[in-house]
Amino acid sequence: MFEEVGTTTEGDLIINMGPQHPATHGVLHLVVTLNGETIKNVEPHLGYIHRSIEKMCESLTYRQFIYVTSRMDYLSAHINNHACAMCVEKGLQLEVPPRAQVIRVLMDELTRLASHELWWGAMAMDLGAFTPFFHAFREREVINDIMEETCGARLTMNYMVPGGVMHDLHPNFQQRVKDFLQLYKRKIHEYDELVTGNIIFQNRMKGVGIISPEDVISYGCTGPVARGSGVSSDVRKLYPYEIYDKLEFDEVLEDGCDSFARYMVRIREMQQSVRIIEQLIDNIPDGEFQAKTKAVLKLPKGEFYSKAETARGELGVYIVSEGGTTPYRIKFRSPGFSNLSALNHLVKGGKIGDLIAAMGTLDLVIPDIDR
Amino acid sequence: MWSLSNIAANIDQWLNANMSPTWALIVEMVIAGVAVIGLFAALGLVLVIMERKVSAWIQIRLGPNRVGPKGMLQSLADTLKLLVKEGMTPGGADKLLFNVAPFVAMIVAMLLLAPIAFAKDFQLWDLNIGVLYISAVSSISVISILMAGWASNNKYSLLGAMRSGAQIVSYELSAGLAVLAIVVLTGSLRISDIIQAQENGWWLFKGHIPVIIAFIIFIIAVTAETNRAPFDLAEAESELTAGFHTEYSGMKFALFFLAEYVNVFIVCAIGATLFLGGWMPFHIGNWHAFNGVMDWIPSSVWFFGKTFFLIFVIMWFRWTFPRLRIDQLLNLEWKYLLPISMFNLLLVTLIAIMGWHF
Amino acid sequence: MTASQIIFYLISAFILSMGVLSVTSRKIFRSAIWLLFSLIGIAALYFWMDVQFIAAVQIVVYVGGIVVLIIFSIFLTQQSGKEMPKAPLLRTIAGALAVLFGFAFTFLLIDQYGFPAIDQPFDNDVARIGNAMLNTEQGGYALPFEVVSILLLAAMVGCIVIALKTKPEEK
Amino acid sequence: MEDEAMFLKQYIQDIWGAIKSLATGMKRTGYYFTHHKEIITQQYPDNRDTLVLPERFKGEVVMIHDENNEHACTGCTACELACPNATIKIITKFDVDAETGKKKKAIDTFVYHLELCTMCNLCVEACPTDAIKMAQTFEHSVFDRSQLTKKLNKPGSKIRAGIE
Repeated sequence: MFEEVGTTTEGDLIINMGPQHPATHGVLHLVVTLNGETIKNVEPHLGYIHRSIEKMCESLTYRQFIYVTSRMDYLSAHINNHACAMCVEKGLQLEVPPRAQVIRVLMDELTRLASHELWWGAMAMDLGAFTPFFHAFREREVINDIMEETCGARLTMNYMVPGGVMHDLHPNFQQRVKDFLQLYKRKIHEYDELVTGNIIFQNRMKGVGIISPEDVISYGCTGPVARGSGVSSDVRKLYPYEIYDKLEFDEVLEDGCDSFARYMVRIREMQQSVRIIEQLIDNIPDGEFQAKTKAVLKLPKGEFYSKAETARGELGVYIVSEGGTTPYRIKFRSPGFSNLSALNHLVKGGKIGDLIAAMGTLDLVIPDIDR
Repeated sequence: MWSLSNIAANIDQWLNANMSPTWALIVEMVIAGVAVIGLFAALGLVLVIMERKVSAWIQIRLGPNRVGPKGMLQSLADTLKLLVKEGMTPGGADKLLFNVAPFVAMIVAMLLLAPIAFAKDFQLWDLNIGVLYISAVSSISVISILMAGWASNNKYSLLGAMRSGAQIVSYELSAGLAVLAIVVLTGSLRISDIIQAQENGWWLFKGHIPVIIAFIIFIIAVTAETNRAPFDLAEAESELTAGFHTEYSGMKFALFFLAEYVNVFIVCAIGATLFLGGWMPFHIGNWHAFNGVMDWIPSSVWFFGKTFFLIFVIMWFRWTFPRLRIDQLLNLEWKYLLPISMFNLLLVTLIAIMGWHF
Repeated sequence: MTASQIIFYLISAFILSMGVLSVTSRKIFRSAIWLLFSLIGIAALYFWMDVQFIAAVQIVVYVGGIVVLIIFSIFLTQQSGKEMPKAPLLRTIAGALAVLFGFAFTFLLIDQYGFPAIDQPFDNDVARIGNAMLNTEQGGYALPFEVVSILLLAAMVGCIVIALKTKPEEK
Repeated sequence: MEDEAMFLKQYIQDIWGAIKSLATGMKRTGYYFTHHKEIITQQYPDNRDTLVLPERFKGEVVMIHDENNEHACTGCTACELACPNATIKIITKFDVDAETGKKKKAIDTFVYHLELCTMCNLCVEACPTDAIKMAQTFEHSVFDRSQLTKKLNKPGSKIRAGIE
């Protein structure tokens, strides 16, 4: 990722983009070396929002640490919590009741939808179109309302607990999700009208930010970034967890390798999420929403790893237990960090506008990168 | 009776009856200056609130609705806020040029108001090269942006200024060629002649498809020339934070802001004058009854109606489209707009020579 | 002195002072801006003379074109923000002498010419200028006009050829 | 010649496609410009009266008191242990039972630091007697941080009879 020091020559313009910049979506600091408008090198500087989450988790019990992970990739809070809960369950060898599994998958997919909605709006805003942002929030707000009703919060829900979920579904849940799907299907064509089909947008996206499948693998990119280059990386398909192996959905693959391919992957993933929700919403099995667990959880001595597909890619949770009530060491493999590392590769030789577009398609959430 | 031209004539008569001609002229100049400044301020206020309402409704929001009736005084409150804000000058800036730049932008915008015909027989200065004057003076506005960008001692500003320079210089060409199409049809550069030539129908309808193409090119080019989205690369907040006015604050920023809106008004007024007949009511050939009815609507209403319609179209662009990239922007001009408008000008010339227009 | 004369002297003073500032300023960007104001002053002088077409062309060509190009080339140089070194004494003296000589030379020339008034009314109609430009008969300017345009075309092609040359150091 | 014709055809097709795509977008925004029914703005401080928050909304931890000013908190500190951020501090005392004369542990003060709370609901889950719950308040702004440190048991309240 880092070029050798001293590659800048006289006449290059070095710009510190961020940590306060409208396009970096938070406190990312990019040192951009420019030759006129052409980008010679981009060097991301991290650490402005480092909160030492991994270290914090070591002093929290297995029930407590899950809530902290909502603050990593706050747009996929559910999925982060889910991955952690799964890892703890693996350690406890706990069977999650079928109802809880279905609820978890439903929540994951709703989160993915909400996250992609926000990405869509923010991406269009990066390219200079303001209106899609508000249109995206119209639909996202409905999901947030559904979340609020069932989980009690809109962004950092802390709904997943080891053994299942914290509450049962709200009685209105099914009806409201169906209403949302109706609304979503009514509005989905507007996305294409406003942004996807727009000639300016297509010209901004097509053929820029190219990354080959080999480079995707060597940079460790996952999620839509990898799938935009045709690299199959969907954890839900490759290493199915919960009930994903029983569901009918496609892994979205595009072989454009450019910004537009990554854009289309996310757009089509939203439709796949809708498909999953439609399959499940009428088939939620009865039963317990939470397995019986002891009041104090103790993981046996050993190492446990679980992973889940967040809206940004593969999130890995690695717990080393010494047998106590708190983990000895926790490591998160966050998707944003690996995806960001490909940024320089994506934009080198492009224009400043390409940098913004490529950064938009990486869908960076800075707290996820810094942790 | 109460038309703008009558009022102007009455004032002129009264002044000439009570004063020596020199003093009358000076007083008239002062009145005109005050009127221009007043119009400048009023336009700024009206256009800002209009922009905010248009953007809000397009974005399924309500928009400003707290200050004054239906939020109509919002921009006045904003202006007051900007007036009392501290105007900062950054440390490494070239202080003189930094402070002069917004005034250059404003003065250029004011100069451009001179030859515009706001109503029948109501025009500050009907000079015989009106259209050329406007395209000439508007080319100075790029200087204010270059000055601001360079003097700020900020890399974002400098990049914004460079972009804006390349953009304005190139789009002036196709805007000029689109204007030339109408000049060729009319055979005069004088604004009043151009309006008079549209008495039996606006050029947009009289001139067949070539004039419609010229109109579309004109609208695109002036959108680019006034640095409005989707061509707002000089500001490009997601790329260059705020481009050439990154370092400006308070009233100096407000002057840039005002000048941008007045420039939008002026180019739309020119567009309305050239293609939609300026203050000329909607006339169809020799349907005298219909034309008579149309004449009942005051000419100033016609002018402002057309101008504000065009302004609305430009705002509509802004809130719909993403921004272009700098090389695409120049591609659009040099590979599409310029060749098309050159070819189009040939066609228009042919139409003018053969007298094929209605 | 009539109002018209006062305006003339004001404009002339503006042009001259801006010109002096332009050559004495030690910041190159400011020099360009002073030059720009000086050129705008000349356009104002043309407006004062009631030759609006020339005035507008002056603005289009010099202000909108040439000075913008100058400013662009200043942007591309490295030292655009720095103060230029003070000229050595010898050069200052030589410059002053050159200015003096030039001034004396022009003054002599102007002084010897009588500037006779012409009774013919002054016609600045744009149509006439246009006709004269493309007139092939006696007093027409068709040939010089075309020659100048070919010259400009050649310059433009030359610029493009120079700009097209890719530097060998790039990959 | 054929190539040039093809190029020209492509050129015109490009322009036509571009104009069509732009017009589609403008049609969509134009629709919303004229259809004010679609506006989704909520005017927040004005709609306070009609604002309904779902009953599970996690706004603040409160202690449930009944009409006799009695609560269900035994002072077992399960919530204090469950809390990841040390938001809760329970100060206990020994009450002397009036009837039996036995000493009994009870809460003196239930200190709740709202400024530290992340509304994770773990304390409510941990409580064996359902003494605390989440309230639907959300306007927590105050001028001084010390006002965010709250005492949850009301003055003079005591534990409900029969709760161990």
